[in-house]
Amino acid sequence: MSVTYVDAIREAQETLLREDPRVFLYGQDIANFGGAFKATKGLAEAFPNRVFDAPISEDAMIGLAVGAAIEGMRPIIEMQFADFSSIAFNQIVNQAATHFYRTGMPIPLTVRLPSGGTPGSGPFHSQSMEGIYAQYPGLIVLTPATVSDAYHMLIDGVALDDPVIFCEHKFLYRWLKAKTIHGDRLPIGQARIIRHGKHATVVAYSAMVHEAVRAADRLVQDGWEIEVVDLRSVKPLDMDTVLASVARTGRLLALGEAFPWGGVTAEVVSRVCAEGFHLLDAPPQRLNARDTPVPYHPKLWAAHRPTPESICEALRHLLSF
Amino acid sequence: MSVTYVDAIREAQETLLREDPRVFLYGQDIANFGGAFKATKGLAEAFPNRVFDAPISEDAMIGLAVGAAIEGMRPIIEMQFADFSSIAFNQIVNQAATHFYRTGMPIPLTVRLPSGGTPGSGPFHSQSMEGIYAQYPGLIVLTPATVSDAYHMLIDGVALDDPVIFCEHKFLYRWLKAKTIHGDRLPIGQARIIRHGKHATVVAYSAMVHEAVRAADRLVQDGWEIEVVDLRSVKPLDMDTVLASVARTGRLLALGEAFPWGGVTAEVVSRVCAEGFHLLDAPPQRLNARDTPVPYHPKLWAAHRPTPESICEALRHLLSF
Amino acid sequence: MLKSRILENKLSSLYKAGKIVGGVYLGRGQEAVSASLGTALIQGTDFFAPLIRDQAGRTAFGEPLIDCTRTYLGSAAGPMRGRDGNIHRGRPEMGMPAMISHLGAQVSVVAGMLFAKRLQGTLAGRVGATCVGDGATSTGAFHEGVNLAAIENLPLVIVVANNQFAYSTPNHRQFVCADLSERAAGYGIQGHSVDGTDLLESARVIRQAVELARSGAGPQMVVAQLLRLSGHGEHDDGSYVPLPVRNGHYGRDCVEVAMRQLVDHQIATVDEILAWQDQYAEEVQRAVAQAQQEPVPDPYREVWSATRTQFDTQSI
Amino acid sequence: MLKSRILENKLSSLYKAGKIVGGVYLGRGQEAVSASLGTALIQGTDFFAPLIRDQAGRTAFGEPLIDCTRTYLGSAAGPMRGRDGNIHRGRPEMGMPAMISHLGAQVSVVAGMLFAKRLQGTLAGRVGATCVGDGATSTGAFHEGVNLAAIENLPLVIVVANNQFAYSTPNHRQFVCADLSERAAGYGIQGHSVDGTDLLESARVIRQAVELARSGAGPQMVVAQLLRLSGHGEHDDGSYVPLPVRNGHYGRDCVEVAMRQLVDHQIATVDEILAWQDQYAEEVQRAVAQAQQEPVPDPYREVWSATRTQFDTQSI
Ligand SMILES: Cc1ncc(C[n+]2csc(CCOP(=O)(O)OP(=O)(O)O)c2C)c(N)n1
Ligand SMILES: Cc1ncc(C[n+]2csc(CCOP(=O)(O)OP(=O)(O)O)c2C)c(N)n1
Ligand SMILES: [Mg+2]
Ligand SMILES: [Mg+2]
Repeated sequence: MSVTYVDAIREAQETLLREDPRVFLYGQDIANFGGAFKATKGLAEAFPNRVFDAPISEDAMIGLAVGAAIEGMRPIIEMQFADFSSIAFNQIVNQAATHFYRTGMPIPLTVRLPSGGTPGSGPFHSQSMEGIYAQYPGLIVLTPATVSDAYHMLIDGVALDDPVIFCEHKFLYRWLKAKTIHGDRLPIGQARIIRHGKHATVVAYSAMVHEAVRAADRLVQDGWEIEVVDLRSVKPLDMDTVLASVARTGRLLALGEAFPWGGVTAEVVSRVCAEGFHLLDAPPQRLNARDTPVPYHPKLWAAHRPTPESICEALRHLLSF
Repeated sequence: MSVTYVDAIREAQETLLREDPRVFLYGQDIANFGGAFKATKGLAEAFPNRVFDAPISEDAMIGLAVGAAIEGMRPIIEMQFADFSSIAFNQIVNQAATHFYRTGMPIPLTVRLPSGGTPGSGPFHSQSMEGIYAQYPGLIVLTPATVSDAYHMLIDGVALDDPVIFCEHKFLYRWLKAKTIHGDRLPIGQARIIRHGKHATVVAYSAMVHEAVRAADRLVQDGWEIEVVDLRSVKPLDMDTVLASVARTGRLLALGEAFPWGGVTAEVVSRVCAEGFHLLDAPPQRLNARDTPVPYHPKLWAAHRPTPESICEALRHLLSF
Repeated sequence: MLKSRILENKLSSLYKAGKIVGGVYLGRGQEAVSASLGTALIQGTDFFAPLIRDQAGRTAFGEPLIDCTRTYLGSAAGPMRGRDGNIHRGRPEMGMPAMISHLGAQVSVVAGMLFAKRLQGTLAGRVGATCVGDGATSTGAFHEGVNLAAIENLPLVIVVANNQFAYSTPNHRQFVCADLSERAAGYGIQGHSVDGTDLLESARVIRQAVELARSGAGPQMVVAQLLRLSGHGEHDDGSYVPLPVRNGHYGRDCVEVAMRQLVDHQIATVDEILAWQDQYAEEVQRAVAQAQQEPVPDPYREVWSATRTQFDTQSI
Repeated sequence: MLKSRILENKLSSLYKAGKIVGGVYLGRGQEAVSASLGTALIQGTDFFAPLIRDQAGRTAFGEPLIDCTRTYLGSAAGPMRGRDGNIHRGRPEMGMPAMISHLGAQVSVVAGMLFAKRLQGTLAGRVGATCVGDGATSTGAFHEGVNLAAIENLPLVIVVANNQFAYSTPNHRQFVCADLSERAAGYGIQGHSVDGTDLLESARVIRQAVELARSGAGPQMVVAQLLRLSGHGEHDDGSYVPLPVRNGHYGRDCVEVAMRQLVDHQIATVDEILAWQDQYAEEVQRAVAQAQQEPVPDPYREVWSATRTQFDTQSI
């Protein structure tokens, strides 16, 4: 028996509904239908009046969640795709994110964003928005890469008093399997060394962790031992773990699937440079998607995002200094 | 006689309306009232049926502009405050920004964003969103810091075939004056050395250019000669000018008024590190606003954004390596 | 509403004297509607999300004067502690959320507060109310919020104060239906229309709407016709309001109308009203004086954190 | 509409055979409404922003079959060149904008196209039309767009295909008015309601709305009642649609109804219809075959730029 990444998300929500009466789910097609990705399958039946189909009103969905959080609830909002959170943008970044600083009352809501590219999904069903939301004060941005993290980080995220942007990767939903969801549990805010090495560090998160590991595996035959750090959360960023790894390897590649301007990789590189410049033996590198919308055709899509090939290439370049 | 920064923006729009029949203006209170900041004063009378009051519908305002651009017009949309563009976010980043890549037809619209903090404006009338928009492929993001740039870059921006996010700083509106709007004209995409120096480079844009110059002036008494680069546009980023400056000084402080996670300063630092690592004699530093909403009270506000004092402090730290 | 008028007159003078932190947006001409709503609500039970012209409603709902003067005068002891300003102030823990500037955004928030109470089994007998202007009805947020409240059949009262202008923009650039209350049918909710310059009528219609919501009849939309009797903010002279409009029926001062109504209906005597006036002026003066003596926020003692959670590893 | 049905049946089989790139969203059951709109519009003059279930409208408006098959089959020669997919395809230079996924967002875009024509002095005699589903009416973008079109008095026809579900979500979780056409009054525009399974009625009502808009009567909202006769997409079996609904009046197949109407009204004979069927099947087959032979996009020759402008200094 194995569980998938999306199973873990479903399980986490089941656990939360069972154990915390403050939790409810609100999102399009999540009740009887169980959600576009089946992440809430069966939950409406198991928990009557706790799981609701939303109208196609992303702005109001988040507004409702903020109001409910003010009154003591812990709403989990499913966006059908991360890309549609652009409609709820104002309520997320201006209403939810500012509330604690302005009033002293935190807003414990969780927005689930099915994120990232899959073949044939195109410009509006593929976006990675973690680097957008992380720019706003007041939000916590989680990006689980493993089945166990998908489970535990959703549970732990909902327990936080602050608004959580939970970026779950659609490509991992069914592709990523594990024996159990109860793998290694780390607190939110701590990164994980997912693969040890000594010649270079790849800092990645979400689906790119797996591409990084693939690339690292390939480079073994050339004698390179690549360390892979899974950030797990992009806000907060666990610089201790990142800097410790760079201290060991002297070389940094920051890897992400989002658009190339700014974002997580820029934040990682510039913090490593500010805080650990002396640790670096080579110019730190970044690898992101290309600076166009995510293309629809699988052939274009595969060349738009980083792949094991392009990661190997970036690492070879990094190792050449 | 002197002209202010906001005069220059008004003049540019007058010139554009006069010289290009494709240009029209659409925005809240911009017709007879002349706009919340008077940036369109008198234009409705001078150009009947070219300047329109919009309903409070930011999403539809940008949708209208996209449609009009498809049919050959060059709309300029005034957001009353940059912060309200969060309502138009979807139309900007998903409709306007993706159109050229998707269809091959560019969308020459300009969104004017009155940006940045002023005392007493608070969390929702003070934001600097350039680092948000620059993350999206397909947008050009301009951040003029001088009266003459406010004029020429608006003219040149409207001439571009692509969607332009024009971030004009509200603090500069009336505070910044010049003898003429016809100062030094540089093409869009080129940064400007605004002050020469040899010990460190401050890369800044918009209002922070002036704070950087103030800080640099103060450090003269300690014998430090600080170079200040005005990026002028944050997307594209003129890395040639930035790298040439860092090559001369060996030290980099990236300075911005936006929130500290990601954004322009992270992009600048990480590109300098990737492309000019060997030029750096010290860890590159960043200075941004604090990671909270922009506070309302002037005393808090002044401590939230970088000031000449905090810039001097960051520079002294940079120079201490 | 009288207290609020006196308070706002004071704020206006303080603004002109340069004593206010930030802008001043007044509710002059809208007091009858706002106070009617505040009065119909029960503090401690109901929710009230005021907008920028709801000083009268806030006071009637029970907000202490000192919350107001502290915010305007920059005291660190105010409900927003200098972090957010004046008309944004709120006390969400007391059923009065703190608005954000983005118009229309509070509708769904109040809906969510009511939704929570339903889930908690304590909705019965409770209502939530929010005010918006004519301009705010053009926002997508307003539409989504009202429609969602209708779907969830929540006891939400939406009061639209149609003061005929949104900043400088007249109604005909904001909507083209005859009366905004016609929108109600499209949401499947009840609509009400009222002359917002008439206190007794406003009080009657708004109370009726609140009680309908309270009794389970679902969302109610009340559209009040009136005129803003000052500029958009105190920085604005409102000279774009055409003279015929200013001199028209809705240009009459609802406070004066109300005073006359009170006397005519023998609800109060002229002497009583004059006594109130003195008493309120005194109260306002005290609240101003107190706030002015209090310390302003101190950036060195400010806790610069936007989240309650603090992470070990956090450097931002 | 017949051609579109045959085409979509083919797309469905190709999907099941794994030959399609991306998802397949069909207009089965909505052809009468969509084709009525496409037929009432004049290509080259009018604007048409189709939505995901408008294959029939596209074909009627004049979109060549090959544009469709190229997109679905991943040919690099399609209008979107592999950059965007299937139902998003458009030819903005020919008056047919390319939709984004975000529902409701096209309403204001078509309004803007018409607004441009007014500024250019060439609006007379022109209309713009767009389709949305029942679900899309809950979006803020829909509200803002319709209201803006009303304020600007633009010749915009909004066709709401109320197929009773948005994906799996039934009408009662989307709105609670009796009929969405009641929204029209709130925008100050004309509303029309029609049985969308009845071709002749749909054609009449939609043509009337289009001609009203064309003659200067301002925006028109047509609400058509019907039922989606397939799943939301071909990956979905639509089993959440209750049997009584499926077997109810709107569950009847508008294509069959239309065929009968054509014969009954002696507009066409059965033999003619059969001949059309053969001819269309042949055309579809040819368009599929051609697209299948064409090269797919080549990432090495792709121009990876999201802006037309190229800057010297640009490294992103
Ligand atoms: C979404 C949004 N856009 C623009 C503004 C700027 N703004 C503040 S008040 C105002 C006018 C509001 O008009 P109305 O809703 O009629 O309320 P009134 O001021 O007349 O009471 C505008 C445009 C805003 N606050 N929110
Ligand atoms: C703003 C937004 N939210 C969510 C979605 C995801 N989505 C795609 S189609 C759909 C259902 C649309 O329903 P309706 O408007 O009734 O059209 P129908 O599919 O029934 O023709 C949803 C929720 C979207 N495209 N846009
Ligand atoms: Mg108003
Ligand atoms: Mg539908």
